[in-house]
Amino acid sequence: MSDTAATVTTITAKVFVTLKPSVFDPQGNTIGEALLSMGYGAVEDVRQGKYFELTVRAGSSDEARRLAEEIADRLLANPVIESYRVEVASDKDAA
Amino acid sequence: MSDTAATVTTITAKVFVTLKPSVFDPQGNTIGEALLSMGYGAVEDVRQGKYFELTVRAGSSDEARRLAEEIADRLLANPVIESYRVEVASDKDAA
Amino acid sequence: MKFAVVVFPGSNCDHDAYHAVKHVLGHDANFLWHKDTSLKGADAVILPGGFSYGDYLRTGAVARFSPVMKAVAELAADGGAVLGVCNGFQILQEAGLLEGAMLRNQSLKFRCEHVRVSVEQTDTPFTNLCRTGQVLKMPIAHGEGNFYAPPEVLERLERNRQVVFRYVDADGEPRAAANPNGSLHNIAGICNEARNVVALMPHPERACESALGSADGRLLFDSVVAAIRLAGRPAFGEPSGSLMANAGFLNPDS
Amino acid sequence: MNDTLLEQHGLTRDEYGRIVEILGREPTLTELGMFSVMWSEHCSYKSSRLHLKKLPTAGPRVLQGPGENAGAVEIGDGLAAVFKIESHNHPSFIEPYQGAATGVGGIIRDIFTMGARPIALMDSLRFGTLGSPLTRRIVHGVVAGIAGYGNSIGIPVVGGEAVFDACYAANPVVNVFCLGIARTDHLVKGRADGVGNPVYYVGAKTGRDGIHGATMASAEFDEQSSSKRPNVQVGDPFMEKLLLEACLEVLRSGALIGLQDMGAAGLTCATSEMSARARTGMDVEVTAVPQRETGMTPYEIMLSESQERMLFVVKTGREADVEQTFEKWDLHAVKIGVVTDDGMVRVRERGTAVVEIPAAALADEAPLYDRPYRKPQDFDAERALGPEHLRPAPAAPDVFLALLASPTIASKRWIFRQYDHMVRTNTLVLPGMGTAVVRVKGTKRALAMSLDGNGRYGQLDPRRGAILAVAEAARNVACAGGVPIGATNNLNFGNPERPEIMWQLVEAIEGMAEACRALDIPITGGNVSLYNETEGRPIYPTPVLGVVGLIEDGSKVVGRAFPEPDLSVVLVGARSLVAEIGGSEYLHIVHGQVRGVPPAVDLEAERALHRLLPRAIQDGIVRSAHDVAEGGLAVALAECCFENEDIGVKIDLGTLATEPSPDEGWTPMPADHSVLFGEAAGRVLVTVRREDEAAFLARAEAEDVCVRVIGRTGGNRVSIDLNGRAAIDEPVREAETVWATALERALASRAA
Ligand SMILES: Nc1ncnc2c1ncn2[C@@H]1O[C@H](COP(=O)(O)OP(=O)(O)O)[C@@H](O)[C@H]1O
Ligand SMILES: [Mg+2]
Repeated sequence: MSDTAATVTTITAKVFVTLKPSVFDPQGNTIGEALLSMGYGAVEDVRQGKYFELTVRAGSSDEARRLAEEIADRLLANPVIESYRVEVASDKDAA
Repeated sequence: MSDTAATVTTITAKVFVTLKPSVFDPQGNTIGEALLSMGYGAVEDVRQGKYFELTVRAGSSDEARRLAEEIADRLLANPVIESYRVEVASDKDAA
Repeated sequence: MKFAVVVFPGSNCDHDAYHAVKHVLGHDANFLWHKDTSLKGADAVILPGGFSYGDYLRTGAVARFSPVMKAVAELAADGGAVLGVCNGFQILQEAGLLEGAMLRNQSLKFRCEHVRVSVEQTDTPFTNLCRTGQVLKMPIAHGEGNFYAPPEVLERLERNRQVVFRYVDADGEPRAAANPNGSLHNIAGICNEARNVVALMPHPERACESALGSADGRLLFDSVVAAIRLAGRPAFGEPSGSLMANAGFLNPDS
Repeated sequence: MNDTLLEQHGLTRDEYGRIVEILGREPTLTELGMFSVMWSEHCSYKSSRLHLKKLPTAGPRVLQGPGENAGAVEIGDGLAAVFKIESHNHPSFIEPYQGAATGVGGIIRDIFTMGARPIALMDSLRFGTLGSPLTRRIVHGVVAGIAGYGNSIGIPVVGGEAVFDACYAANPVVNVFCLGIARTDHLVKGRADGVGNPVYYVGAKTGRDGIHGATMASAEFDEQSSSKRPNVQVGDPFMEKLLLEACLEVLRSGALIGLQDMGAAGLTCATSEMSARARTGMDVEVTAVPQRETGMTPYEIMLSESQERMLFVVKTGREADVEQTFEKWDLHAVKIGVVTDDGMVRVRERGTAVVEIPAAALADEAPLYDRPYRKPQDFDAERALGPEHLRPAPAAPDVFLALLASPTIASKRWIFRQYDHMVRTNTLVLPGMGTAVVRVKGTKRALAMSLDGNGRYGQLDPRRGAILAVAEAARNVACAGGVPIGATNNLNFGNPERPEIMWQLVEAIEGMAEACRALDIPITGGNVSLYNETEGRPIYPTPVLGVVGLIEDGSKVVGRAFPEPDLSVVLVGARSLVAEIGGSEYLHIVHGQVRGVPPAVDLEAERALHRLLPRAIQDGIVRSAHDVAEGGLAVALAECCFENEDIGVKIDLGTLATEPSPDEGWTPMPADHSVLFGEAAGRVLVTVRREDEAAFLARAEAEDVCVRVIGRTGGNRVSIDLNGRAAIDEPVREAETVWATALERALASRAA
């Protein structure tokens, strides 16, 4: 794909933000306890995170991924306590 | 796999809860506006949801999925405004 | 006349509701622990504000599974008077006793301040002493009070006259500027179809003494007392007895 | 023991030598860690302790002075007000939301461990200027964090202050005050009394979070600070709410001997302090401590600062009751040890002792430093104010509006409306309406409380800055009708190892002591936060005073807003109309200067004011009262017009014979500016009905307080005449809009 001819499409990037494993997750913990008292003894652990769907205009899924990663880094995740992961459907799927 | 011989393993089920498309998402909207003012014009839309990782004991990934779906349905999502999706690694991956 | 105030883990307006009905208005009042399975003879039940289970998942999401909610649902089905305030509203929605759901405030910020609401319906046990259109001053204190219901539900709520309170401005008009959280149709409170379950985001229990800035909230409690006296309705559920037996751990004034 | 290891633990060679001497042997790594946190500045006050002794701490009402988790003052009806202030400055810079939130959690625990029901919070905040995106992010995060924790647990934030100045850009100040009510016969102490009694742990499980938080708060920030980030903890207000209710219930049962929270220095601090206070010892099994993570070492468990945990001692035989009460609140209290008689903190790992340290060595025998202090040579020259520092000043009306728009002066509604300030239905004076007042249910009484401090004054004269902080907080309390009965303080300073910072600290403590003694206000506790500096740039010396006042009749409180038209406006406490401008917001905003001498305080006159005001208010003669502070007389008058029915005011200050300002002997700008915007201390704007005017003036004369009737309320303009012409004449609405929206506008950030 050449620069000038890049077809710009709309791509969905998914960003998952979770507390770093070393950080205590009171929310997940409380949900876990609630599940226990509701009889779901099979649930050993619950962690709660955030999930974002970004609809971006980009020339390729790689570009979309780079953009989403930058945004996650700058705005969506708090690097002090959280980490993030970005998922973008591959170019084929996106088309 | 017979009932008696079922090997119980620990499986991670991921639950994504998102606001239904028809419901206005104030958080996503605010993030979208912030991104615009930060110069990310390529972002057309942002939706914010929740993400849960459930660590469950189950005999199969199907069982884990059923459990996670039940929990999502009863507790993690509010059907008036939210929908959910469950992802479980297939048995092979889980083993 | 006997009020019951349900205490969920994380409730924090339980003492305020108790103080208002018992010490300010002089009625009988008891706490119910969320693990109680009966209402112990209460005529009216208040689900108070606060952060049940920290509101960590969703406001009211976990509390609705508390054992006491079965008894509350039975009272509601039986036509008994149930009032939800703030978190209590959210719990009633989660429990399916009221419709709609609460989104985050449009500002994404918690808001605490006095607001005005108009009384839209007076044929509920909690508003029968009000005039239609009467404007009440009461405080709000919530981060998720942005009432939402799908269009068809909203339309039905309006058609059935189930919108009981609306945020209004000084002129009594439900204008956008008077809406503190983005609620559809400026909705501040609703009732169920049978009209005996009423809930609102503002805190009437914080508005029962003029020293606190408003006494308008008394009308809601006076109304339910009048309604129950008028109906001559016997206490619901079990006969009264040692009501504090299980709730005695709560020392309301400490 | 190598130097790197000592350095990592913030211990000097000398300190290490003392540890070896105390133990009679080399410490184990766990022991070294325990000494390091307990001997940190944050826990041991090793730089300030010598000087803190100068503070007056006794008084007829004082039930508990410094040394316990919080101070306690008797308020009648068999009740005590229990209060304290705490800082979370360093964590709030690193992670604003969680740093501030966990600060709220910590101070609330300090109050309920005393057996008191917490009923009010206040916050004193200092940030950089709002032009910086980083600062805006910190402001958003800190305020949301305080709201998130306080709202959830259901304790109202009834007041506070917020100041914006560049010196706080990399070192914000986040001080949180909490007040609770206890029955005097139910006050509990953090003591491990009764040899053989079981020691329990309850609350959140212990994780690896926050290890060495206390040490972090005892060091300057530098480029490596981000590597300290894993120390950040996430608050769990829901857990704390359960702990609060369960602990108060257990306390009422009488089964409890002593209770302490595990905050800074965690289990190490709780075990050693509780033992040291009771002159007992403690033997704990570290593997019995509930753990969140696997494979934790005794070192990690003893040093963890995981939030929302409590340690307590139970009467032998009452274990089952106590366990049951906690179970009801879904909390699992576990026995982890026993009180012993040998004065040792002994930590075992599966029965084998891995730590044996005398409790007193950890809790009381930290090295005490008489750090050198010195007034910087060029101090006076750097602060001198002369005509060359002034710009041509705009006209008074423009200055007036500029001051109202200054974030430090502007309405703080954006902040306090994020806080639930009404929960518990005790708040008689809401934020923005005057000095915070909460009633004491079950009695006629109420408590007024105020947090005050002005770092700029401290920077110009640390001693006077502290005196002014005491005077202002006490004056605010008096303005609501309260008689000051006790105070707590938070000393926020830079690195005490620098003699000029140490000098500031010593001056401030001595000034605070002088003012508290003169005003008869005992200090019942406080907190010292040092090392508030980044790359050699310290914050201004910022002592924050929290004064609590007793109001006999809570139905007779007054606020600051003019309640109705046609009242007489009386300026109380002003000797002269020409006011000092040193250190004023005016100089800063208009002339860009932090210079001059801060206003002088006449403590005698101040005391007279405290006699006059509460009585006149309680007798119903005074209709409103408001302290004249930042922005001076003009701003104070305007503030009285706001937040109500927009009742205006018409003031005539008469004709000035140019009296020189007492401090400077030199008035460097148009005299009307110093009259309108100078910040002379000890002044209060009071309104009285026409018919009460004579009575009020007579009372003032009897108390030897200067008074001057300067105008009347009414109309819809803020109108101030001076020398026969209108110096300021603005519609209330317009002035109020500027003032009410300034903070929000400044915060409306591009990057949310
Ligand atoms: N950080 C804050 N938190 C809560 N309330 C605040 C805060 N900052 C200011 N306020 C409230 O805003 C009002 C005005 O503050 P300020 O101008 O400092 O008042 P004062 O004249 O009492 O010194 C007061 O009621 C105060 O309690
Ligand atoms: Mg102030």
